[in-house]
Amino acid sequence: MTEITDDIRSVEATLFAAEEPLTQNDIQQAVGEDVDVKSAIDALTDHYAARGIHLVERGRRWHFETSPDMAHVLRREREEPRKLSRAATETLAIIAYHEPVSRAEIEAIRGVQISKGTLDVLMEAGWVRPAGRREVPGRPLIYATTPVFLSHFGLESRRDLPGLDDLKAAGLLDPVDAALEAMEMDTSDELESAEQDD
Amino acid sequence: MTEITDDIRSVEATLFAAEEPLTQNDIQQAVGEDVDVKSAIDALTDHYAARGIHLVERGRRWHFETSPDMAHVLRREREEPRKLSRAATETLAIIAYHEPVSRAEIEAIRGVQISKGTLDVLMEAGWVRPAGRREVPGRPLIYATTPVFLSHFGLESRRDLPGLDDLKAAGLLDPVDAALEAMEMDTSDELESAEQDD
Amino acid sequence: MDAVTGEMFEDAPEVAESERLTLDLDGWEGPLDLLLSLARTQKVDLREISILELVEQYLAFITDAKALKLEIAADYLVMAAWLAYLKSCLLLPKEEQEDPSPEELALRLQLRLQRLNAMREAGARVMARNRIGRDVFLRGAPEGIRVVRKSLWQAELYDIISAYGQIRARTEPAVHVVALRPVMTLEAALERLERMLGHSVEWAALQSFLPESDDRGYRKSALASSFVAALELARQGKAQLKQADHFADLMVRKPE
Repeated sequence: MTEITDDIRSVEATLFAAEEPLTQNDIQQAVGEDVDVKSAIDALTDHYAARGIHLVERGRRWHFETSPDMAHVLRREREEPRKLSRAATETLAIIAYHEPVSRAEIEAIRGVQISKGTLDVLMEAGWVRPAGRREVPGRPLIYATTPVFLSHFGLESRRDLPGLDDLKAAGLLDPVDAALEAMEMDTSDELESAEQDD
Repeated sequence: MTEITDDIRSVEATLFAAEEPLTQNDIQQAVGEDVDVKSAIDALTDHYAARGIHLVERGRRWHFETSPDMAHVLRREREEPRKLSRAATETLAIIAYHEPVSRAEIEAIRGVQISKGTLDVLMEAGWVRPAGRREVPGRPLIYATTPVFLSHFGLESRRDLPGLDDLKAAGLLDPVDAALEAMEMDTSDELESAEQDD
Repeated sequence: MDAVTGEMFEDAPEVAESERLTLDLDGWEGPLDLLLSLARTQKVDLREISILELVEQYLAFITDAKALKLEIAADYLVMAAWLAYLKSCLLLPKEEQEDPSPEELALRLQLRLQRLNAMREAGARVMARNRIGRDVFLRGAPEGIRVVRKSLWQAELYDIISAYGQIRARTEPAVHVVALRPVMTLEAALERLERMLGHSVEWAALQSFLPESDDRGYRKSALASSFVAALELARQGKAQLKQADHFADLMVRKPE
């Protein structure tokens, strides 16, 4: 076990007292220049892995949270977070897996217009933010997820999105046009090879 | 060191997530009948004694708090350069030229009222200090500049401030007069040309 | 709204055909959503889905809904029309097909269904993660890290000095310095007129007593002052005045 140094103790205290997840820089500013924050974070992450509280990284920010296997103890008498509508859930998934993505692109995937409230709900929750404009005619706003989204859903980064790699590999995150083109190329390849076989 | 049991872990998580200090009974209700809460609390108190967070008892209620020697990480100062407002600059100038001077006198010279905040800012900056009271009815506070004021502005003494004659010579005192004169000249010119037209 | 109807469907995906017809069409989020729901009832991988069969199901569904006099949103009908067209194309002999081929259109529809389905499942998986406030919890009563912002006030000596200059300039009673103009004062006119009258007993126009000058202003001033001076001298009995007519020359002489 790592020895408990004052460096570790001060990073521990800072993260414990913080009201929101902290970046490494935030922590450095709190504890002072001389502290090796990264090693302290690593030591703390190790130490707490076995305990009822964990130190976790979410979108390059760190915070303490209770261990997931303690949910049954803590869930009692607590209100569940409001359940998200299907429209909002799908919209959130589309933004998270495709980001940054415009409203028109979201609508193309869902095959239906997004009602105004849907994006509002996601932005109000702090999970989605406008992320500039796409430089195409009309300069549509594009949306992306936030660090709050990552921390709320326990994702260290977007790469942790469930099934992201599989979806990518299957081309399911590509637009239909791109997918069709790719398929045609494959088909013509096959045809060619078939012809060559003749 | 005590082995980390699920009992200890659940008490740990419960205390961590609690919004207020919990009695032993509160904890018992949260974690269930079967848990030996008292031993868990003792084990946790021991464990955290050396860390950046302590488990402490206050009036038969337990809660986590940051270790007292880590208080400095909870409160840190950050200096932000800010430009002095116009009102504050003028007030400072009047105090520097007329000290010691009461608030009413400053207002009389400025021709505009000053807010309490203006003097506060100057005192916070360390440039102005209360310098007793004027022995007149109402005994108003009087203000003067500080040695910090002199050193900040590179002055040996207040006598180094340019006098009215210097200000006049530098063109800092007569913008209003100059404007008036220019106006009069214009008017007489117009009259003359009008006469010549006759 | 969406949540309730959406859950209704997801909780009971295996409802019998007749029951499902009683569901409000609002339960689906658009025609693509309805198509995906129908596709799932084929219980095959979406990549293997029979688009022709799906089209049949959709058209039947819409026909039944019409028969039940349900309100059907326009976009469902547009999709129905398009699917009917697609179906007819798919049934035509290959040679008579135009570009894009019905196969491509069907493939596009299939790809869209796959994508929507992928996002629906991804959304469900995201929602099922350990979520803060449901599965994991943050510290209930954090002390908070306070950043005490201390202002570092900045000002230059010049700011102070020029501010003071402006206050003085603004608040000093405005002193109007009237530039000295070339004028003949009444005293000067009196002295001059009296002195000049001493030499002459002839009537002479007042103008002739005025000093020579190129300055119009000065000449006017001299005229006005000399006129008043002439009146004063007449009052004192030191001059006589006469005027032949209105605006005629004012004649002056020393009394006899």
